[in-house]
Amino acid sequence: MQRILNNPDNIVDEMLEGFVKTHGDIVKKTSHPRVLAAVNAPVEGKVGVVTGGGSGHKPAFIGYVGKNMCDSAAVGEICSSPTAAAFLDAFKAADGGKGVACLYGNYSGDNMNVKMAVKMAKKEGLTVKTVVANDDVASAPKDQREKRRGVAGEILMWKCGGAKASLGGDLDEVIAAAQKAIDSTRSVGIGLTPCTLPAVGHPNFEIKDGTMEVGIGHHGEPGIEVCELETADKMAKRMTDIVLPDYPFESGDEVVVLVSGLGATPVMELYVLYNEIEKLIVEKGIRIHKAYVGNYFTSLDMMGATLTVMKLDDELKELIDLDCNTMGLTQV
Amino acid sequence: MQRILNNPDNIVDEMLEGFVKTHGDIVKKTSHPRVLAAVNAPVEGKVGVVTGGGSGHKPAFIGYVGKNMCDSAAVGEICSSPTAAAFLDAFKAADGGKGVACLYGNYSGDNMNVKMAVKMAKKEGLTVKTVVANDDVASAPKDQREKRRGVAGEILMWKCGGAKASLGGDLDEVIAAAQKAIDSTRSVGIGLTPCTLPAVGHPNFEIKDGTMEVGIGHHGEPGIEVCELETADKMAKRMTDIVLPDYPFESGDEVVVLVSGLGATPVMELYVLYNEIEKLIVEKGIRIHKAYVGNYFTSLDMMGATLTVMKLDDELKELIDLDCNTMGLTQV
Amino acid sequence: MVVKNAKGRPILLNMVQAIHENKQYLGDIDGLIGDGDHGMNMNKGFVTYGERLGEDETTFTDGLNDLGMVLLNEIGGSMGPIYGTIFMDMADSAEEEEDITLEVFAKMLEAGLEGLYGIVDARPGDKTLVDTLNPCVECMKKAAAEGKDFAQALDEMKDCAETGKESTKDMVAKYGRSSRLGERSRGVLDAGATSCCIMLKAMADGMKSVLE
Amino acid sequence: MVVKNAKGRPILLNMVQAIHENKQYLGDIDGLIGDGDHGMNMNKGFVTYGERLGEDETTFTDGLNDLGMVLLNEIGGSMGPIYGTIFMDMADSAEEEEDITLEVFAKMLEAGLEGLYGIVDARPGDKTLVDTLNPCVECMKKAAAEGKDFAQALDEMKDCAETGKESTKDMVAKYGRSSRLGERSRGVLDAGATSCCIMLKAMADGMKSVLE
Ligand SMILES: Nc1ncnc2c1ncn2[C@@H]1O[C@H](COP(=O)(O)OP(=O)(O)O)[C@@H](O)[C@H]1O
Ligand SMILES: Nc1ncnc2c1ncn2[C@@H]1O[C@H](COP(=O)(O)OP(=O)(O)O)[C@@H](O)[C@H]1O
Ligand SMILES: [Mg+2]
Ligand SMILES: [Mg+2]
Ligand SMILES: [Mg+2]
Ligand SMILES: [Mg+2]
Repeated sequence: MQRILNNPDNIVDEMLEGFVKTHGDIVKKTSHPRVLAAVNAPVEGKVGVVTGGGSGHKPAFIGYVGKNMCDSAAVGEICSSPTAAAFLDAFKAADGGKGVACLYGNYSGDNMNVKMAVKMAKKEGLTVKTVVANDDVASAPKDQREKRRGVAGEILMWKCGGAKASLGGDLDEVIAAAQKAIDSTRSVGIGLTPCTLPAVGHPNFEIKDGTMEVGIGHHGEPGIEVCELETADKMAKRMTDIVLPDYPFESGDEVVVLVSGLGATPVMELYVLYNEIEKLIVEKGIRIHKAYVGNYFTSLDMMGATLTVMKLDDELKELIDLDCNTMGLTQV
Repeated sequence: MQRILNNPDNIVDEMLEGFVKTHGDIVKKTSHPRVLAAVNAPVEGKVGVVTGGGSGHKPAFIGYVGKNMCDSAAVGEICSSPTAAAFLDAFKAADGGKGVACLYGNYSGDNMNVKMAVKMAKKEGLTVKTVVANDDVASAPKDQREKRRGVAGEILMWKCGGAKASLGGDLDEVIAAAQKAIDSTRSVGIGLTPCTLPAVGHPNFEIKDGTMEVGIGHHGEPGIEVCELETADKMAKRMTDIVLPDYPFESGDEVVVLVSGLGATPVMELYVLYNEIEKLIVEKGIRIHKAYVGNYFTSLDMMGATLTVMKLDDELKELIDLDCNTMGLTQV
Repeated sequence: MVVKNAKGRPILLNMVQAIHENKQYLGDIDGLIGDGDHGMNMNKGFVTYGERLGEDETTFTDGLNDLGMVLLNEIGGSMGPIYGTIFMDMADSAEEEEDITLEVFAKMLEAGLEGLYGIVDARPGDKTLVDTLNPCVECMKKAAAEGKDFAQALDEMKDCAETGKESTKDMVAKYGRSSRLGERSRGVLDAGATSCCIMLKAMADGMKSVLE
Repeated sequence: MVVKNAKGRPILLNMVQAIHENKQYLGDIDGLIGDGDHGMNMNKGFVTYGERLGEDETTFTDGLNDLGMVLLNEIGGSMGPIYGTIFMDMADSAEEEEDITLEVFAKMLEAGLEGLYGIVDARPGDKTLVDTLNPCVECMKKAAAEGKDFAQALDEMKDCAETGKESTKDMVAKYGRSSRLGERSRGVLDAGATSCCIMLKAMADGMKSVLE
């Protein structure tokens, strides 16, 4: 395992140290060692926007804390949910007196910990409402959407929820905007290589050379199909064929497209992939309002990419277009 | 080779297509298929800032074209210099009537092509002056600095040269600022895995598991030492021990630190590494004015990282702090 | 026969030690159809609790509560809330008791399972730790109803835990990471069921050592 | 004996074909101590020129000039300026000539080498294409001075190219990518010296085929 580490057990804490040292203009530590907050958090009179999740997905999750996105984030071990206590403290760090919107991904650990934290917050008189991202089409059939995982679509949920809060939305409006954002969003991932947890030292699943895992999850959850490695144009076709019909996205729609690398795929190749995806989407009469291409939501050293498409209406468009300043996404 | 590609021979052109589709708000195509320019280039009355180099180093080089950095960039094949014709057209695309500063890295191909382009430009009445980055300490002894390669320090050179031009500097001032920037900058890289050129299909050099190559170049040029893979703290020590004494950087100095991944190393680990580097630098009484940590200058799918340190004076500090908006670096 | 609630220390320490000794084993099992971190997760929580306890005495219920708090507040993941809830709800249901009788203990276990059911959807047969815990609860309730000898009941619980754990081998995972493997998850033990078995057996042995 | 400048087409085509056929081989050689792209780089330039030429006739000097322009304007890297300069300076020095005599050809080669020296610091012994080109220049200058038979001189040039190329095997690279390997670069051929040898031999054979 050719990795840059000290004791793998300390990687999250050390990463957080380095992160805060680097981005002291955007984030700050809080009293909880596993909670970071935006430098200006909490903002009096603003709904607090909170997220959180396991580590190893940089920029997610702390990389989306900052101006006009999240006010704080709870940080878990690698690929493991933050504690309920961390979520609770993240709520407190974001609370500006107007309630807190906790926008997170659909994983059983996160669900349990957030639920417990929300209960504890309630006892302390703090109102927290939640939106659970479930944009990963491949993780369950459409009639079981509540089982689907949250993946890179979460970024668009944070963008919209965070923008809504910054524009003065109340808690219900922020929750509604974030919910609409994720409901209008679909994703799929293709894995080309497995990832290796630093503390484990070897991949805990296999993707054979010359094959690819369609529908892979962000922790290496198996996909819906293992097939021969394809060229970028065919991969693009396969991804759009899974994502577009599911919502569905149709001619005349206006969308945001997000192509994220899974960590180790050269960014150059993400542009090659996006070039193909764009053709297929435009061919269908769908207008791409904005595209994000880069390492926005990764899985340690996995190779591969995810495609996320979000349908816009006037409200979502305004929210997407608002400027923001975070480690993972800076928009001017 | 688990990569996202169509015909590897077309990867550069397809990447450029995807790049322009994604970043149409920042860059535009030009009449030369291998030259991209900032959307507003050329800016009348401003010195044009140009760079260029081989592909495979995303965000470098086109990722640093945009507001307050470069006005245009010439794009080469993977790990291969752009043509003289491309450099010439990049000069023209950036020329706002005040001359052009071509800021590039010290590789023999680039040197030859830039020299030829400058000659051709002169024939056409266009004044081009150059600064050649040579920040890679490991690539030659200090008394042969002219032989050293340019690596991630180029980003700081573009940042300073670009800012100087935007602030109204004339050609000589822009050249002087860029030259001062790179003269005040030192870098070193450590490679943990080799990279694979898409058209070749397998790595063309080897880094054995459990070892690391200290001083590796951005194309896999051999370093100064192959040693056992170390923990992050020891790697940080090794890197600072190479970089700091070379300038030298000393107690009381104020610096910018840039830690870049080589492509496939999880960004999380770059923060772990920076956390260690920061300690060692601060311990020496050196003040870190600003840190950049991320994939700023990569080598395809290589694992590893580079450390770059730049000493600041008042002028460089002002230039570093100026806002900018490019794919690779957005500063508000 | 009873376990004096005051004599919690050897029981808790036995649990900590058992998990610690099986860190690698639990990781390996989780590695087969999960992500390989179960041993690490469990060990971190239990060992942290053990260090916190230090040389102090603790009641059995306070110990379970503190262990649960550590898991819940410092481990996170799924194990934090799952084992955290089990231990804290076990403690809750008996914190007033001076003597832990077989009847009290059966109620504690039942409370732990009820608490678990409150936060997970998994039920017996879904290849989770429920398949270890549930038969133990049933067995202890029955033993209590029959007025069995406490020591003998604890031995029976150990057998139930073992059988429960082994039963997961032939199941298909419905929850957690391995559930996505579907049929491919059959044929190996469930990691959580295994850690639950180890933990319950250590608890039983610890209790037996202080039975009076 | 002369080569009619007008009869450039078969010479250029022979060069294109030789490089094309050796694409893989040149890549493999470059792979040993370079980055493995030399075959690809050269092939791309030569084949592009070949396609541009299509069914057209060309003079030898125009052909060299056009090939040089393609390399310079469309290949980039180091090979663009290096071979581009060689071919364009060769063409420059003889573009007025109707007949390419041995003397003219010797001057052309010399002009190519001079041009190369203007842009690279490498000299004989540095393990680059200079080690192929330089002995060929010397050999042709001598042959011209001695008034040798053109065909025989071309055969001697082919031998010189081969010997020159082979001589790089035992050298340590001083320029280009492989130079960083120091002593480790000894023992294998230089890629540029090899492509230069292949190209010069193909040029000689092409010229021999139209000697009149
Ligand atoms: N949603 C769930 N419901 C019930 N049990 C679960 C659930 N998720 C995980 N488990 C249990 O947890 C075990 C895995 O624990 P662990 O490896 O520590 O967590 P993770 O799956 O997050 O890596 C599984 O073997 C299973 O027994
Ligand atoms: N600076 C230089 N001076 C002279 N010859 C050079 C120089 N750089 C490269 N070469 C020649 O070019 C050959 C390599 O060409 P090629 O592989 O196409 O380019 P690159 O080294 O950029 O990958 C070397 O074998 C050498 O003969
Ligand atoms: Mg896990
Ligand atoms: Mg090359
Ligand atoms: Mg696990
Ligand atoms: Mg080469």
